[in-house]
Amino acid sequence: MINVLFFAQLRETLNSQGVELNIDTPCTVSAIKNALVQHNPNWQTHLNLATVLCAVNQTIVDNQSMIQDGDEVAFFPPVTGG
Amino acid sequence: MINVLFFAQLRETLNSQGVELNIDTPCTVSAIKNALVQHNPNWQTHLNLATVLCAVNQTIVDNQSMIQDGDEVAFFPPVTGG
Amino acid sequence: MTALININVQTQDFDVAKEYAALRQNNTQDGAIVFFSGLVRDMNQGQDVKGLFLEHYPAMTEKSLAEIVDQACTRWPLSRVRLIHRVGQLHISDQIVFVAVSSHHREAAFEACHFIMDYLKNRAPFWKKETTPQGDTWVAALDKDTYALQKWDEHDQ
Amino acid sequence: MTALININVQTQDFDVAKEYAALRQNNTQDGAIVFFSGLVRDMNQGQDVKGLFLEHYPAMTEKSLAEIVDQACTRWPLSRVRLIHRVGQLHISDQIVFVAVSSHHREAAFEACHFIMDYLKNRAPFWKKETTPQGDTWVAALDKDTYALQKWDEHDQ
Repeated sequence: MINVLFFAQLRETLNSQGVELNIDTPCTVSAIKNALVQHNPNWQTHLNLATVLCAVNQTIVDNQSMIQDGDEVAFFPPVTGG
Repeated sequence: MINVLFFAQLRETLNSQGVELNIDTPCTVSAIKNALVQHNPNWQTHLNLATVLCAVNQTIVDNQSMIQDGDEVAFFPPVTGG
Repeated sequence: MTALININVQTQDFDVAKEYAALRQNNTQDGAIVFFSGLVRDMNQGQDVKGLFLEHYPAMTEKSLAEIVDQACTRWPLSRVRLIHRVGQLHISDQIVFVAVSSHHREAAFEACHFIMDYLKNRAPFWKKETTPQGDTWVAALDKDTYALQKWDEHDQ
Repeated sequence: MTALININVQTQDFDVAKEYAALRQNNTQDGAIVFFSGLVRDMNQGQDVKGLFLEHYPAMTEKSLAEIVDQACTRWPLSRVRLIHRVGQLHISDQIVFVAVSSHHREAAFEACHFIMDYLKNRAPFWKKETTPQGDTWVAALDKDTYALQKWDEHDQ
């Protein structure tokens, strides 16, 4: 099982703090996005924005990175701290 | 008349805080150095060091700058503040 | 050289005088302290701002800040690094972030402090939502913050 | 933009907390404060240092510092600049120099503060004489301080 989290504007747009996902692992970040869109077709535009960042186990990764069972996968917009 | 000042290591090496100089003005910084060396031949090596800086009326200038009567001319080693 | 590193993510304000004193305490080998302090402006991206809320990703925040500071310590000989970032509700003129670096020499201190802020702006999981007369709006990330990282790639150190 | 500029050359110590508070006071438009603080190290150019004496050229010192700060204000949009340089007898860990800059954005504040220190090191008429176990010696100017100015020539701003 994969724990998926959303933050900031993406959390508000999707109206979701996150979901738990049962999928075949290992798989890529892109595969996770596809699985999320299959469950919620209206998330497609928002999740596939080129600016959306992904962190796996709290480290930023790219779309080709591999996800293992039990990983924490977070999606969020560009950061604006500082 | 020109008021000439020396600072820091140069002041100690020349054993002089400064001198007053009566010379024909306008003249260059180089001419001032030559006049000083004429009065004190042993100052030659120290005043002609490439690293020695010159300020005329409290602004750093080069050897070709012109000096007017009444100017304050200071010679000093590279600065080491901060 | 192993740097003394101290990082906090907190809702409460911080005291710059206390932090500066801590950097100087029992420190006779450093000649340079550089610090950056980030404050809430009353105007941002052309809009009046009344205050802002800082959201973050708690499990990731300190980890990402520690990675950025570690990178800085690899690039420059630093003695002490202090980083504080606030989260939650903030008001105009409030302190948001504090980065202080001490080093033997000024060049390392200036560059490392600047580097940490540039990477924090692009990598650390904080998001600002501003309160404006038009309602609450998420702050947009700026291209210039992304470009700011380029100077560290080109850097020949 | 006209910056508020405040420059002092003094024998007495300064209080960083007070200076930082002054930069923030009634200042709601600035998002960034960068400061540099220079301290007396116990070791310099390979020698043990017990203390140092800072000589200067009084008639020229403030004038040259004002020129450097004015140059920085021409290059970057700065709101406030504070510069304090001490002269006379100083001891290990004493504060020597303080440069603080506030600006709307961090890039201007970082660069201007760094610029002012680099120029001060090369242009302002201060000279350090250090007390060491081998006697009092004048500090040698370093080539790296001269090279430090090159980054501002290449700067395409």
